Amino acid sequence: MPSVVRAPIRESVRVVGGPDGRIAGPGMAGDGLGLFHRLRLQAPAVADAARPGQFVHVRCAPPGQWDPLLRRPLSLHRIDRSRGEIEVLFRVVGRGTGFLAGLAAGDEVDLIGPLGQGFPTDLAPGETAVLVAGGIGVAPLVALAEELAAKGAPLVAAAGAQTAEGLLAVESLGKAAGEVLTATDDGSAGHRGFVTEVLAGLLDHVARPVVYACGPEPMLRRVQAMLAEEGRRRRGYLSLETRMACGVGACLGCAIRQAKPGTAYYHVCHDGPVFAAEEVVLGG
Amino acid sequence: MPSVVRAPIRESVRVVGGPDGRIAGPGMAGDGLGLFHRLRLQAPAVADAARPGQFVHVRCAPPGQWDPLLRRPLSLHRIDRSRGEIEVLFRVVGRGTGFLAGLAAGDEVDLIGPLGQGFPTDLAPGETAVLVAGGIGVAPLVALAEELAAKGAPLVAAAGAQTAEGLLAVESLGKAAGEVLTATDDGSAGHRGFVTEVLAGLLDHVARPVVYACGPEPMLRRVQAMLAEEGRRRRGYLSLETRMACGVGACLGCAIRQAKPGTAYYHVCHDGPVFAAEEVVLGG
Amino acid sequence: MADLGVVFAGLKLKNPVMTASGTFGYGREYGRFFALGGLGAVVTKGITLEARAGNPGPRVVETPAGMLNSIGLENPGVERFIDEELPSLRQAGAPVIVNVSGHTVDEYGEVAARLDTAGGVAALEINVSCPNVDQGGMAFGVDPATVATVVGGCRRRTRLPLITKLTPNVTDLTVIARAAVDAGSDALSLINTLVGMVIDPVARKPVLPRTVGGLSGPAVRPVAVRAVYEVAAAVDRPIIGLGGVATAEDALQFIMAGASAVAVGTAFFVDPLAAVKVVDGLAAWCERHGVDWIGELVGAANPAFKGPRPGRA
Amino acid sequence: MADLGVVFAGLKLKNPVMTASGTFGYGREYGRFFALGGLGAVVTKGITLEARAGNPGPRVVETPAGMLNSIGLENPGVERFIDEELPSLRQAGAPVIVNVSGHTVDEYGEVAARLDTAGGVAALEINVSCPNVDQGGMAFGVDPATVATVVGGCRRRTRLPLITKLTPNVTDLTVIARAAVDAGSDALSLINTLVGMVIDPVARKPVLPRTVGGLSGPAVRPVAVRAVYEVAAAVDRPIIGLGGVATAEDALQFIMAGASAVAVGTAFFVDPLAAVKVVDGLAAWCERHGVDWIGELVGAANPAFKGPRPGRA
Ligand SMILES: Cc1cc2nc3c(=O)[nH]c(=O)nc-3n(C[C@H](O)[C@H](O)[C@H](O)COP(=O)(O)OP(=O)(O)OC[C@H]3O[C@@H](n4cnc5c(N)ncnc54)[C@H](O)[C@@H]3O)c2cc1C
Ligand SMILES: Cc1cc2nc3c(=O)[nH]c(=O)nc-3n(C[C@H](O)[C@H](O)[C@H](O)COP(=O)(O)OP(=O)(O)OC[C@H]3O[C@@H](n4cnc5c(N)ncnc54)[C@H](O)[C@@H]3O)c2cc1C
Ligand SMILES: Cc1cc2nc3c(=O)[nH]c(=O)nc-3n(C[C@H](O)[C@H](O)[C@H](O)COP(=O)(O)O)c2cc1C
Ligand SMILES: Cc1cc2nc3c(=O)[nH]c(=O)nc-3n(C[C@H](O)[C@H](O)[C@H](O)COP(=O)(O)O)c2cc1C
Ligand code: FES
Ligand code: FES
Repeated sequence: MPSVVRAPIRESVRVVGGPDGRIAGPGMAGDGLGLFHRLRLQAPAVADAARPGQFVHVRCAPPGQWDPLLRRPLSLHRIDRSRGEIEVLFRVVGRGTGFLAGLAAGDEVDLIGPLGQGFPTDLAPGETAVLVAGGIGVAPLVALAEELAAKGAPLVAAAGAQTAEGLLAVESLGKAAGEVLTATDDGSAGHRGFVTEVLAGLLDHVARPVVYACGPEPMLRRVQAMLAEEGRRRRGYLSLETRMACGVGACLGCAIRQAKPGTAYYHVCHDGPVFAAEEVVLGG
Repeated sequence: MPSVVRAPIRESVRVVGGPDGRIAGPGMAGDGLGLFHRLRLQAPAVADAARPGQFVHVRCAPPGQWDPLLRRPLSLHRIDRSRGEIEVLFRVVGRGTGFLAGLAAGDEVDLIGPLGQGFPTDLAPGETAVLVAGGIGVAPLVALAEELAAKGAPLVAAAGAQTAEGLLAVESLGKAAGEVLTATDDGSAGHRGFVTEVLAGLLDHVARPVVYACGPEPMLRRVQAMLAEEGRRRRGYLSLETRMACGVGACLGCAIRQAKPGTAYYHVCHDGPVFAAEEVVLGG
Repeated sequence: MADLGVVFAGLKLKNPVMTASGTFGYGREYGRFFALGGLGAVVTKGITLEARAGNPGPRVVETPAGMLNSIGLENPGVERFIDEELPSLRQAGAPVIVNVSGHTVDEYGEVAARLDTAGGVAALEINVSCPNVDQGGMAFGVDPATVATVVGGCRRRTRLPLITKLTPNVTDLTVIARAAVDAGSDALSLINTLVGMVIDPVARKPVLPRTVGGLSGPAVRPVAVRAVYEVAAAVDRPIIGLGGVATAEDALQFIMAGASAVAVGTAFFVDPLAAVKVVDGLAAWCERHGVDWIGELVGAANPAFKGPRPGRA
Repeated sequence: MADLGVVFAGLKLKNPVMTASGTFGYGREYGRFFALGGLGAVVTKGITLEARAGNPGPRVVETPAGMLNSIGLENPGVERFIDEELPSLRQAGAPVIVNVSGHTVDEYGEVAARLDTAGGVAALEINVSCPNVDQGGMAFGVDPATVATVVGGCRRRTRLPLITKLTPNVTDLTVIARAAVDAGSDALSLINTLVGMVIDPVARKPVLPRTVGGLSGPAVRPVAVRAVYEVAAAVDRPIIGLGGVATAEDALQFIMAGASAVAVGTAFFVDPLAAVKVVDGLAAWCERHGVDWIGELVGAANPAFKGPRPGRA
């Protein structure tokens, strides 16, 4: 992986804004939850060191309480170095994210970060960044879009979800990317169908695309396949999720199989969460 | 025990007021904590059924979180039937009481109560109630004083603590009891010495005392000894504490040895927490 | 509505949710919170031949997501149990399973014989985790030969279904399970508590006067699920799975590991309605996942499950 | 300032706080959070003869106050460990204890021999919890004879102090502990993880592809404290106590049960500074309670403690 691990910082940071919960429409989330929140955190040291695609590892219980035990990894959704703030965008799926959804401005949060390898953002002349988000996978892509835009890199974005209500942070993404092509399973917004179908259209039109994708595993598999297609391999990066314990490379818990034949595992927290698409075997 | 167990009620009640934390002076609490809180709870069903000396068993973690696991027993400090409210007064000693200290008005609390046997409050003509509180042991005695006062029963009260700052709820106690004799270990308020010394004076002057005591075990032992003194046994009741699991008599975890020779244990949650002084072996 | 009824070791149960011995007294206490008839079965606190006073306090201590207990089998003895507790239990509207304990092999058999004729007892659960006074206090349940003796002794004294409750504090549970089955146990119940200890650093001594206690609660659940999974692949007898069951999802873990029934224990102390919620949660889950009958799920996650599936009640 | 230094199995330690094998990698990762020299010793991830890729994911799953892991001994093999990891570990400023694992008896001995001459290794911790491929995959550590063979095999190949790390998944830990000591183990380390399992009801299968995993974290602490208490009363060898240590008070429970040192494991995942806080907390506690030297507290809550007390460093 290209980028260098920066020294992670553990800080007790303060909630600045949020949670600004938003209830997605019924049927949005497979499990019937589907509640999204955004937290703005005063975390100058993390903001300063962070790069898009990296994550923070957040404690989701009060000090001295051991259930839930483990930290939860959340991507950096926005990085505001000038204000020393970061934002995370998350879906409530269980007890950890449920705890975070209950925080209020002024509360303290114990986090470690920035962790892992971010997205490589050096585009060659003529290359265009193509961002593809599935559901909550939009979280890290907003930070990426903002960095690419700040660099003046050419950039297009597509976001998909099950329904229009699940299309998150499209405004933020649009502000940086200019336009966001959308897709929903039920056609309630944008293209009716998968966001990978929108991606296919983009790949046909963009000369030298560099794909950045984050979303559910089936979507990432499809992206991976599209990038490897027909001999004309395209450059692309996937942001992956695995269950994690330490988040820093010490426990070897977050294994994902390397694509190189015969060899072993990458560790998502340390070698990723962003990988070149051809490096990893998804679901391995 | 005389009183009848009422059907306990489990309700999700709301915090009305508090916590109005108060930091006791340094050296007050043995462990250096010594932070007291009072919570007023909207709990009409509990308030309606409750009697002084009974307790509520309070969950001290959010739903679905298993650490800390067990409920915490807290005495009814005040019972306001007309407003459907109860109050608890507690010292922060660990994670459970720490959690409660963090609650704010409007929060929900999961409690079971009223539990256990309260103080017998029927005084014979000529009898005078003598209330003796040690430290946080004042908590149930305020509810008792208020009930006795409402009945027009003759009543005196004494409260002791390590320092003046540890003398809690003396105003409430005084309002019901008329006057409160105080004692502190360091003489910073009232008699310099133990509250049992104040009790000794009271016993000399009150013709037919009925003693009600709550406080640390050494104090209760002393009270027990004083009541059993010199052949002239006096009527008296002690409110006891043991570690509890269920709080309702099912687990048999809260055993305290019966004074009857050869026999077994009482269960504090079910047979107590109030016992006639001669019934129990303290520290057994 | 999904069907939760199962036939377990010959007993018709409304649903597969029972109470764990020792956490539910004789049903009176939690009977004030909900109707016992809504449970699959009520399992009583352990009964011995003579009354036992139990251990000095403290008897319980909280641990992370769990607790230790050292109750010491406080109980009124089998005669007073039959006279004072059984009459109301018979009215509970749920089958009554009596947990049988003892400190000698003979004691178990005596208690079993006495309960055999008491009437209103649906089955016996033989608790082999008690310290064996004949053999220096090591639990009966850690030695297959002793388990066989205890179970066989009860088998000869009663025709009631026998459920042997296994202790997890052994190297190989399947050996013990087989010994119990071969000696005539109709079913198994697992797990009893893990042995644990908490020390008070300031006092410089164990919190429990008897030093060790039994660990229970959500903390032990992964150990319990694995125990059921392992034993369900080794013997072909129905299993009651327990250890940290607090929600319907927890119960499903045990059921899919191979348990035909589950029991709620320590979770009662957290929520008196825990078992009721497990029953309701199982019904809702089955509904949501298109499961007609809970029995279909027994062993569903255990490729080596030996059976039998419970009967349809 | 209270003196936290101890001599443990001949090693001079600044304080009795170590890292638990497998939770601390080879020190690099948490070395970015604090200086390793502040620890009593660093215990490495388990090393095998050849490199091992480990198990497919998911490898970890959270449980109430604990977690299961099924890493599968992923490691670079002893040669690459010596070449790539040991050089920086030698600079750590704390003694390095290498955790030795294997799937055959011979493998352990080979690894021990190779580490004997590597230089910069202070002691070996023999992890007998690995599945024994020679005997059908049951862990080495559950059978005293096998433990003796493994430990004896290592003993003949190295003069480094040997610490045998015991698995708690046995009926009687003291039998295994004695076997290890009789075979030449200088010290013991306990406990390794409990075997556990989590089932995903929706997927209807175990979450971990290998079905079972090792349970660790605060949930297991009572089991671990009791294990130390029991073994410390049975053998006269120094003990490293571990299993759920997250605070100085936790560490004190182990020390007073009879451990001369403690190790922090899963707690690192909760708080990267956990071990540092345990060290500071022990110093503060001793100060507050008038304890001059931590070694005085070893076995303080265990009337049957066999010793030895650690030496004063
Ligand atoms: C590098 C990385 C970045 C992520 N960024 C985001 C983000 O920006 N926004 C967002 O909503 N989610 C993100 N996720 C997923 C997020 O971590 C999980 O949704 C969260 O951990 C769920 O915790 P819980 O307690 O609410 O759910 P539970 O299901 O109760 O969690 C139980 C356990 O499973 C783990 N777990 C559950 N789901 C996941 C998952 N999808 N990935 C990894 N572990 C999981 C939890 O961490 C915990 O250990 C990210 C995951 C990774 C690995
Ligand atoms: C019937 C009864 C009434 C009580 N009323 C009051 C009251 O009105 N105000 C008040 O401040 N305190 C009262 N107590 C004591 C109170 O229950 C404990 O202070 C509280 O449980 C401590 O919990 P924790 O988590 O903060 O402390 P921790 O020390 O972390 O608790 C750990 C465990 O020990 C138990 N425990 C600790 N101290 C006690 C204790 N003194 N008695 C019983 N269990 C204990 C806890 O319940 C918990 O299970 C009462 C106790 C009983 C039995
Ligand atoms: C307070 C208490 C008392 C218990 N008494 C008994 C008993 O008498 N007989 C028995 O077989 N098991 C007894 N047990 C063990 C439970 O029945 C059960 O096996 C164990 O607690 C695990 O389940 P849980 O985690 O759901 O509580 C007792 C457990 C507790 C917590
Ligand atoms: C992720 C992980 C990996 C582990 N790897 C090893 C190992 O390689 N060798 C070993 O002896 N123990 C290993 N263990 C066990 C720990 O060293 C320790 O004995 C156990 O986790 C209990 O301590 P804890 O609760 O403090 O984590 C591992 C534990 C975890 C959580
Ligand atoms: S989560 Fe521990 S190595 Fe990645
Ligand atoms: S606390 Fe369970 S019987 Fe009293």
